[in-house]
This record gives sequence, C-alpha cells and structure tokens, in this order.
Amino acid sequence: MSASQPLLEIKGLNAGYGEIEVLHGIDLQMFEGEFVCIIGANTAGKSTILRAISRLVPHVTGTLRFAGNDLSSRASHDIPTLGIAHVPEGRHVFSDMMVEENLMLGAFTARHAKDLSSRMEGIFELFPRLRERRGQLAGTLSGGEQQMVAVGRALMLQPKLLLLDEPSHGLAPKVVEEMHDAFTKIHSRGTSILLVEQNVGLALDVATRGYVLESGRIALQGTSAELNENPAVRAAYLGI
Amino acid sequence: MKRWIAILAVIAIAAVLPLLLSPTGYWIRVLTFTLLFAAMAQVWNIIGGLANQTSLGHAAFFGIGAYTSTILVLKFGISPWIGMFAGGFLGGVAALIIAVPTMRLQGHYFALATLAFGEVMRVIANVWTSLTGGPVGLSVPFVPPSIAAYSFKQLLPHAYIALIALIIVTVIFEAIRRSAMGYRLRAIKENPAAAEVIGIDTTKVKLQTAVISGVLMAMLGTLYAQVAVFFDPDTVFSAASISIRVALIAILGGVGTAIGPILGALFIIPVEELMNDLFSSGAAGLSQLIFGVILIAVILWRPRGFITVFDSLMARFSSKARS
Amino acid sequence: MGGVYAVISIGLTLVYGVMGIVNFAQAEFLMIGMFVSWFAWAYLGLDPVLAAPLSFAVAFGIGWLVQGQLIARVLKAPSVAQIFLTVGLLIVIENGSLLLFGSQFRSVTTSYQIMSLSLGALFISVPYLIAFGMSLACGLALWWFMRTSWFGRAMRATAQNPMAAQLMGIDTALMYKIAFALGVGLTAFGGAVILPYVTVFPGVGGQFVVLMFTVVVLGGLGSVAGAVVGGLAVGVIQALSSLFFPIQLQNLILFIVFIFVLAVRPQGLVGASR
Amino acid sequence: MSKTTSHRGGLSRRSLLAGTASLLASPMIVSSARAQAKPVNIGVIMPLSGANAQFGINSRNGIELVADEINAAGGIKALGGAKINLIVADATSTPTTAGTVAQRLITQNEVTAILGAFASSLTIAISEVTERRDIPLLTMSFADQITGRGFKNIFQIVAKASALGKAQLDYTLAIAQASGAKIDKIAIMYEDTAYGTAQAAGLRAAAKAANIDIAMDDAYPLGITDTTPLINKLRASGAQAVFPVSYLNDSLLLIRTMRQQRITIPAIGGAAGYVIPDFEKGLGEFAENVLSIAPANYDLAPDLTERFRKRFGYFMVHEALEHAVALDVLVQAIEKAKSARAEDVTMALRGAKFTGGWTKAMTGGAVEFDSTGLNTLSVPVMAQWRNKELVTVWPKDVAKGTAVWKS
Amino acid sequence: MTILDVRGISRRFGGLQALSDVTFSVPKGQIVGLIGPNGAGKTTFFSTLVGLIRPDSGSIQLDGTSVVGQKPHKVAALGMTKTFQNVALFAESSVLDNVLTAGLLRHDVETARKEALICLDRVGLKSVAHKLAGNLSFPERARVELARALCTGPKVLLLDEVMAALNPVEMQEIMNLIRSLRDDGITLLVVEHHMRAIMTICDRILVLNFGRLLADGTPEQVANDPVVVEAYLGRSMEAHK
Repeated sequence: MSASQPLLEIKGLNAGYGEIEVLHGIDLQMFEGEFVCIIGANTAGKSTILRAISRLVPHVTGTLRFAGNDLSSRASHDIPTLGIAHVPEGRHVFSDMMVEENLMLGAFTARHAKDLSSRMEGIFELFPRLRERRGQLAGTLSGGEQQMVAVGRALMLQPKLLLLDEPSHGLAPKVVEEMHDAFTKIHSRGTSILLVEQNVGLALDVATRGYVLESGRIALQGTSAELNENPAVRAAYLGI
Repeated sequence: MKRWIAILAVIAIAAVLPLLLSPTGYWIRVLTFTLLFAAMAQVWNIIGGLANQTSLGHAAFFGIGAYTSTILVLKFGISPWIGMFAGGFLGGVAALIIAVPTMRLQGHYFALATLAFGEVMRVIANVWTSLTGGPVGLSVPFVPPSIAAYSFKQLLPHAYIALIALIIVTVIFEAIRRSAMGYRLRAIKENPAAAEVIGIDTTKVKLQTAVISGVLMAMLGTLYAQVAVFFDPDTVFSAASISIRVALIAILGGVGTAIGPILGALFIIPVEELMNDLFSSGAAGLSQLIFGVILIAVILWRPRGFITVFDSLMARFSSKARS
Repeated sequence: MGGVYAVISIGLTLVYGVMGIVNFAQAEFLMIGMFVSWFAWAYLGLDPVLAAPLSFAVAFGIGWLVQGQLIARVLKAPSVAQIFLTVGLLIVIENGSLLLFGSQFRSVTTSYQIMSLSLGALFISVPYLIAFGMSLACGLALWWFMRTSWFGRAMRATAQNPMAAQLMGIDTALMYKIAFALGVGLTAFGGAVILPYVTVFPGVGGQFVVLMFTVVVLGGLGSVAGAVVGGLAVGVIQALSSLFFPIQLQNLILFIVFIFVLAVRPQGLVGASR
Repeated sequence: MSKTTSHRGGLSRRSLLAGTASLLASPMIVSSARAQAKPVNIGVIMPLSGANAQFGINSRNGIELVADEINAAGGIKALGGAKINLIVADATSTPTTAGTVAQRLITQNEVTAILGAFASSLTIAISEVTERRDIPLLTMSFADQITGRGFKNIFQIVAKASALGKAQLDYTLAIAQASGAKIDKIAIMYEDTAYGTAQAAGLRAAAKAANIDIAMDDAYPLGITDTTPLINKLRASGAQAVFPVSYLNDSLLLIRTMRQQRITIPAIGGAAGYVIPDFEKGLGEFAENVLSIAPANYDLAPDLTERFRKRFGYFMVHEALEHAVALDVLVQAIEKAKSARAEDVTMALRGAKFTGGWTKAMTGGAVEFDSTGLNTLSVPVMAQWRNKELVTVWPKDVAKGTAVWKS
Repeated sequence: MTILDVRGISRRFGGLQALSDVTFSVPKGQIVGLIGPNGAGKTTFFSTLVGLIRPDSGSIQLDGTSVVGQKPHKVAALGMTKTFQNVALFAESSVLDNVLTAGLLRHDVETARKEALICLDRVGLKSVAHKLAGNLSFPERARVELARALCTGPKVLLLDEVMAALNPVEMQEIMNLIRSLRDDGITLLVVEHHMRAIMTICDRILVLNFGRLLADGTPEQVANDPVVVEAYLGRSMEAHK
C-alpha cells in the first residue's frame, strides 16, 4: 500500500437508526500509523461513526473504505478479518466467561494462528492485572479491569486499526491514565488508533490529530495542539 | 362522525347476520363460537395488549367461570345469569392471586408462569371430583327454555348473547384504552421506570388490569358453558385450545387494537372449521397440518397481525388520495 | 428421571439462551427423535439407545432448516410473533408426523426392558439407568464442546452479547443456526434414550412440553447449568411429592413450587445473566 | 385404501374411475337406475388426530369394513339398495369441536345417524347436539353418564364403565377360585381420566360388595413417565392382584416396572392399553398371560373379525368390533323402519332385538336397547394374552380357552 | 425554606460504593448544578432521590416529608421527579400522549391534555405534539422528557443532561426555560456536562466524585477549587492550563 493511500477513508457518510439520521455527510480519513480522535458532546454521533465502520448500523450511505476494501459490502462479522478491531462503548465483555476466554475470542477470526499464546502473553505484559485475573469471570471484574479485557480482547487480533469507543467512560482518573498510557504504547508498536472520547482533554492529550463532531457533522478538525488552542473547543468542551 | 357510521354499520350487519342463518344449524354455531372467541381474545387483549403481559393462562379464569355457574345450577338451581357474576367474582379473585406473584415477571417468564397456573387449575378441577365431577366433566342441565334460566332450544339467542358480549368487552377495552388507565398502561408497557417516576403506581395499575381481565374472562366462561352444554377440565382449562388460542387470535389480528381480536377470530375459527370440514376425513392430521402451515405463513407475512394489512392499505389509499 | 429431564430440556434452554426464543415446538423434536430411533430399531435392528446419534443428526438437520428458513425471519419481530411461530411449527410437526407415521403407539422391545439392579430393597431400573447414563454422557459432551471448542466459545459469546460477538468476527446468524439445530438435536437424542420405556406416537411431545418448560424455567431460562439443576429439582420434587401426597397431585405440586420459585427468584434457581 | 364411498372432499380418483366405469357400462344404466336409490348418509365422528387418534382410526376401519360389505352386498334393501355413504369427520380431542362437527354433519350432510366418538367426553358433547336435533347416536363409549341422563336418541352398544369395572374384579375372583387361589387383598391404580376414574369406581364398588380389602387405590396423572413410586407402593401394599386401568404407554411402563422389581402378582388390565396389538409388541414375552377385561373380543366371532385382520393387517380390536356392530345394528334398524328418516330409525332402534350379522360377535349374541338406550345383552369378557393373541377366558359360556392363573 | 434535605445517603452495588454519605440541603427556588466525572454517581444519585434506587442508609426529606423507601410514583406525587439521561420516552406514543400521561398524576384526561399542551409550549415543541416520540431527533426528545417531567407538577425537578447535543441557540432556550421554571417556584437540580451552561445558570454547584460529595459552593468557588480541578478535569487539563 502506498503511503499516500489512506488506511481508512470515509466520504459523505450518512447513517442512522430507523427514521432518525444521526450522521450527515461525514468525511474522515486516516493514514497508517496515525492516532486520531473524534470528540464532541454526548449523542453527537461519535460512536455511530465507529459502528458504521463495523457495519453495526442498519442504514448507511456513503463511502467506507479500509486498506483498499469497500466495507459497505461486508457483513459485520467479516470486518475483523480485514484487521479492524473495535472496542465498543460500555466494554461489552462476555461477562459469564473467564478473562482468558474473552481474550481468546478476540482472536476468533485468527483462531488457526499458531502464536495465540504469545499474543496473550503480550497482552498480559501490557495489562499485568489481567494475568492475575485470567481465570476469573469477566463480569466479576471492576470497571477498569473490564476495560482492559475489552482492549486486550481487541488486541488479540493484532489489528491494523483499533477502534476505541469511550474507553475512559466511568473509570477512575488513575485507571484512565493507565489506560491512556497503554494506548500510547499500543500506538507506538505500530497500530493505528481511532479514538472516540467525551473527555476532550484526555483525548487531545494522547491523539495526534482530531475531529470535532457536532450534531452529526464534522465541525472542526486539526492536530491535537491546534484543537487544544482553539477557543471554541476550549469554551465548549473544556469549560474554560 | 364517519367512524361512528362505520361502526354502527358493522354492528348492524353483525346483528342481521344471525337471522340469515338457520337457527339450529351449523353455521350459526360456528358464528356463535367465533363471536365468543373474539370476545375472549378481546378480554385477553386488555392484559396482553394494553399491559403487554402475554398471559398464557387465561383458561384458568375461563374455566372458573364455566364451572362456577354450572355448579350453581346443578347444586342450587341458581340461574346462570347470577352464576355468571359469581364466576366473575371468583375469576377476579383468581386473577389477583396469580397476579401478585407474577406481576414483576417479564415477558417469557410471565407467559410460562401463567401457563403453569392454568395447568394448576386444570389439575384441581380434575382431582376435586366431589365439586367438579372430576375428569368426567359436567353437563349443563337441559331446563325448559327461558331467558331467565339462560336456556334456549335454538342457537340464535346464544349468537346474540355472544354478539352483545363482544360489543360490551370491546367497549370496555376501548374505554380503558382511552382512559387515564390506558395512558398509564401504555407508559408501563414502554418504560416501566419512567412510568413510575412520572407518578404512575405500576403495581396498582397492573393488578387492576389483571383483575378486570380475569373477571370478564370468567363471565365469558359462563356463556361458553351455556352454548357448549358439556365440558370437562381438559376443555375449559386447556392450554392449547383456550389459553394459547385466545392469545393467538389477538396476536394474529393485531394485539393492542380493538379490532385486532375480532379480525383474528373471524379468521382463525372459520379457517379451523373449514380445514376440518375439507380435510379431516381424508387423512388424519391433514386439516391441522394445513392450519399450522397457514398460521406460520401468516406470522411470517404479518408478524404484527392482520391489522397491519389494514394500516398499509389505508396508508396507500390516503397517499393516493393526496397525490 | 432428573438426568433425563435435564437432557431433553438442555436443548430448549440452549435455544433460548443463544437466541432469546422460547421454542414451543421443542418437544416435537423429542417425538422426532423417538420416531427416528424407533424406525432404526424396527428396520435396522438397532438398539434405540445406539440409534440416539442418528436421532440427533436427523433433528439437527431439520433444526438447521427450520432456523434458517423460518425462525431467522422473526428474530427481530415482537416476541409474541416468535412464540406463535413456534406454536405453528408445533402444530405442523405433530400433524405432519401423524400423516406420515400414523397414529399408532409404538414401543420397542429391548433385551433389558425388565432388568433392574437391586440395592437391598431398592430396585434401579436398567432402562432408566441407561437413559440416565446416556443423558449424562451427552450433557458432558455438550459441556466439553461449549467449554473447549472454538464453536462452543463462539456460541456462548453470541448468547451473552451478540453485538460484541459480531465484533469478534463471529457470524451470529450461523451461530443461531447451529444453536437451534444443536438444541433440537439434543432433545431428539433425549427422545431416543427414553424410547425403551416410553411409547412414541405423534402427540407424545404434549406429554413433555410443560415438564420441559418447568425444568428450564425452574433452573433459569438460558442457563445450561440451570437446566441440569432444574431437571434434578423436578425429579426430586416429583419423588418427594409422591411420598407425602397422592401421586395424582405430583404435577400440581410441581407447578405450585414452580410459580413459587418464580415469584421469589424470577431468574430461576441458577440465575442466568439475561 | 378403503373401498367405501365415503365423503372425502373434492373429486377423488375413485369417483373418476366410477364415472368412467359407468360410461363403459352405459347399456346397463337403464336397468340399474332403479337400484341407484339415494344413498343414506351416516355420520362418523372420531378423534382422528390428538392423543386418541389411534382408537379413532381403528373405529373408522371397523365401520368402513362393514359399510363396504353392506354396499357390496347390494346396499340397504328396504330402500331399494341405497348405498351407505359414510361422512367421516375429525372430532379432534375437544368436546366442543366434536359438538360443532356433529352440528355440521346434521345440517350440511343431513345424516340419518351418527356413530362415535370413542372417548366419552366427545360422545357426551355430540349427544348434547344429537339429542336436541333428534338424531340417533350409536356409541361404544362406556361412561355411565352416556345413558344416565335420560336422553332418548343415544344408544350404547356395550356395558357401562361401572359394569366393566365390576366384571374386572368379579371375573378375576372367579378365575382365581377356579384355579384354587383365594384373593382377599387387591391394588387399584388408574389414570385420572374419565375412563380411568369411572372404571376404578366400578372396581371399588365390586370389591366392597365382595368384601375384598383394597390395599392400594391410587390415581396418577395421564402421561406419567416414571411409575416407580406407584410400584413401590404396590410392593408395600401386599396386594395379591393388581388392577391397572390405563392406556398403552402407562400399561407398558407399569408392567415393565413390576417385572423389574420382581413383582409377579397377576395384573388384570382394564381394557384400553391392555387389549391392543401394541401391548404385546411392546412387551414381547412379558405380555404372555396378562389378563384384561374387555367390552368384547374378536375371538367370539372369528369368521367375521378375520376379515378385518385380512384387510387391515391386525386383529380386530374391540373398538373396531363394537363400532362394526353399531353400524350393522343401525342398518338393520333402517331396514326395519324402511326409512332413512332419523325419527323412524330411532323408533326402530328402541326396544327391538337385533340378531344376526355382526351382533353375534357380542357376548349376548344379539343387541337389545332398553329405554335408556343401553344394550342390555352385552356383558364384558375377560381376555388373556396367549402367544400374541387375545383369548377370551371368561365368562365360561363364551370362553375360548381356560384362564391361566399364576401368582 | 429548605425544600430538599439529604443526609448521609449511601449505596453500594456489589463491590462498588456508588454513593457514600452524601449530605446537603437545598432551599426552595434554587438552581443547583451537579457535576462530576463520568461514573461519579450523578445518575445513581438522582435515581436514589426519586426512589428508583433504595439507599442503604441515610434520609431524604422533601418539603418536610421523608421519601426514603417510597416508590417513585409516591415521590412524584409528593412533588419530585426526574428526567432520564438516556431518554426514556414512550417511543410508540405521540409526543402529546407522553406528556399527557404525566399530567394524569394530578388531573383527569381532558385537563391533563390542556396541561400537556402548555408544557409542550413551554419547551417549544407544540408543533410536533402529534408526532411519535420515537421519531424525534435526540435534542427534541430530551425536551419532551423535560416537558413530561414538568407536567407532573413538581416542586423539585431533577434534570439529567437535558442539554446534551444541543446547539448554542437551543441551549440558550433551555437555559431560559430553566430560569423561568425557577421563577415559577420550582427547585431544580441539574446534571450537565456543558460547563459553561452550568456555570451560567446555577446558583450553586455540587461536585460528586466516586459517590462522594467533593465540593459545594457557588460556581466561582467550585471552579477555583484545586481539588475539583484535579478530580474532574484531570491531570492533563492542569498541564494545558
């Protein structure tokens, strides 16, 4: 793949549920190795972009391409085979299954790979707490640990692109920091990341570039530093 | 205004129809049972449609009604008209007894708990031989015909009584739907927590509906007993031919609407009869098989009931009218 | 009996657990399993218990088609539509088999039909014992499959969280097909192993349907472990009630316990997460 | 495929063939025209689906056999050779449906009489319709209520349930006595259906009259899957003979569980599940010597009942036999009345004694209805399984073999 | 005059201490903001106030009457109700019916209908009264939610993120509405993420973190409280300041 070709390319994306359209003409692209965030108020439609990529939204029009593949013709269970892993909002761990099983399921489409145990080992290095809890039912873990399971589960795929939806939601600040450190590490190992985050300060802190979504439209975009200095962003989302 | 004319027209047709049929014949019997089942489905609709609680145990109340009035006739010579209200009272009590433990159950759990309750009543009727005659069943005594004794030589009066019953329960259903209670029930159905927060006593409303539905169902049980003249525990407490069937009628027609159960009954009962007439002698099971296939086809075609056919026809009509 | 109740009910709970559909036609697959086994006995001379895998296979195939062609279409419909689709299926299967196989009661004669093991004053019926053993083996096999195989894991994942399962790359539609086919297959398997002591006829499902629901709901809808607990609980309740009450009342007592348990623990004895 | 000209809805291959045949035989039409009298419609309402379907179908087979024979022999002579046209309908398992079907047959098909409907509850429901419409109803259902309600249009071809229960006990005592055994303690177990409870009541009354101790008297729910508690109780009761009243599945279960527990006391079944071929098929050698009461048995008139076996491949079970007799009696009544009008037929049925034809297969050798409609000549028989056949062993005057009593 | 008095409210969910020893009181006619990071327990707290969640300990007095252990409908009748963050409308009913149903708490159907229209007019949704609630946009739905709560005739109204996803103009309208409700004598507790909005309209702000009341004061006091800034805005905000 040439460097000029974006890894993910979204053009004129409209998406919604039933009669309600949530996204109106979204254009977004990101290149391999980027760490991009989407910020904006609650219900602005941030999650819907990720869900549209994963083909979880019923009504979608517009272009959705990933590494040269047209995503709109794919079934949602095909998406991981392309190398996209999605950590959904609210974690959605398999609560009646052990941590280990949760992680294994992340590699479901790569189940014939020989290196599953070393992949898991890598995740335990990233989140040592999961190693201690490997035999525990995921539903009995704390929120932060569940988030680790959700992220670890996605990493088992060794994805090219990692979609993170509100990973700091409902977590203690300390855990959020740990989490964001982990994201930085994951990014530094070469995984591209698209992060949706309501906590604007944190998002701009870890990502290199960002989009601001307002009522289903891209209102602003730029590098994290630019956005951080933008008075409108500061006023609207940082309360300053 | 137009609506009222349409409704009156339908009632007028329904009122004349029995006169066109032979008063002792077969079709009037089919008509009577169709009307009766429409009324039963309408009563089910109060709890199943308005409160969204899929009861599969309505046979319990139905059977209580049938047994109460018949036992009162047999043992004390009390007119079924009075027995009907006694049955209604007991039906309401039974509804209360089952509603208290099952009220907080949701969906499938509620359905299965009520199903079990119907079975409990069946077993009790089967075992309590001294009162119910046990598995042998009860025959309504053949007394000289009179309105007071609720006894007629022909089926025609029964058809009218069933029609009146259907009109009454439909009016009750519609009155509840439009009343404060109807609004409350819809709120509970769609979001029980929000309903509580805006001041609806969900427990009380659910209990009220359960009791109303139980009372009316038991009263219809008396009507049924008077038409069928003979019944046993397996008939009136039947899960398949009462509980599930009335729910099916309402659902196939369009649950939660006043005409749904009527459409459903007008479809199911005659179709069952027709299938039995056409195919039952040919090969055992064929008529039921075809009935089952039709049922599946209808559900796949219209998972939300026949009423949606009307709705979409109306929509097409009005859009054409506009353009 | 509890063990056998468990196996015929596990299928039902599996279907509910994975898809959230209460399959009223489940007991009809018990009947199908019994018929397959009976034909295998009558025409191939196979012992009904050995024919159980065949019963499983036939029901699995039918279940696959039923799920793919019918039930998949109502997965998003209101739950009442789902219930009544399976009611329609019940009517079709029961009467279809009446047409195909006739109405006779059929039973098999096995060499062990009157054998029993005696433990002092207690006699343990060999056919029951075999049925129990087979049920146990089948239950363990299912447990092993669900625990260790990729498909088993994927199916559990689908049951717990279909959206997340899709994100893992699991084809949930396929999982639904497998789950339904497996569920009815297991019930058919249970049908085959009870054939040595239960006669088969097209309406035999009706004798079991309420019992199956009692087992499953008592244990907790959707929980496989719950079905086992529920099955054993029903067996125990029946046995105990026959000690203290007339045998005639055993179902009455069972249903009253059932309603009571639901009132106290709506999620069943082994509370499933759903 | 049956040869009856029964109503099957639509144009059948048979009627096409018949049409073709009549074209080919056109020269004969004139001469046979007089013989083609209006057929007599007779309603047959049976449970053809549901739990009792097998018995309904057996019954239909018996009726069709007789109808075909009569039609082949020239139909109803008093009506100019009118053919019998059977209108068969499914009562399902619901009394109300049975009643509706009866109404349909009466108004739509103008039937002369109705035969049916095996299960007592169905028969009672039908009788409520036939009584109001004055249509004769002939039945082999044996609930006491059938002729106990003072109905004028009902005819019960066999002895009542209470009589059957009484005979079940009395015959057993007699058989035991004949082989030198004495019984003073018995056990009764029965399914809690109309049939089971009625017959158990008869047994109970007979035991009381004979001063026999009932050590166990238990009803159980229909469709029981584990009879171990019952058999445990039986063992504890110390009974010398057991009287189970049940359909096939429970019959097999009970006998098997008894054998598993090495209980060898004689079991004397209460008809239903004990007198059908499947009982022997299910138990094999363990069916041998099991006794059962029956309202009638095929070995009393083998010349007639063998025709059934030849056509349908199994021995003529009692419900088929009794329904065959019912149709024969009905046709005799029509011959006697020289009319197919329901009232005339009812008149002819009441009070007269019918002999010959299939009636000789009944214990009385004839059929005679009293004012309530009960056939007073019929007494039950005791049959015993011998080498895959049911042999009548009691009462002595009709017995075809000697009872084997082992305890 | 104190209208709402909360003392020592605590609630545990399994291993999580969702609320611990929350104590404060509100005089009649105040607009009180409730802020805190995601998962701080704001929604749980509102649910506890209206009786959807029963606290493990503590007391809640509404206008002098204890409401702890009362069912939500009872609390609503006593005059306190809330809106739902995730918009819990009766989606298959019309907008009018949604609001009307709430009016039934104190009126018959006809009066409730009139009341409902008044409430809808106040939130500016009279024009969509006959649309199905499920067919509205998210911002509109939040306003229906507000109108519905209003129609119960509350003394104390708890608003859970009614301004989410609104544009600045809409937000201004809601802020005006909240002020006018206060002028009508209704006491309001407002959970909101939008800092500017909350700082503008609130008389007083409570900060909740890990179920614990972290601060209680005027907007200025809270904004300048270093503990609040650390907890709520996080380390990174510090860095950017």
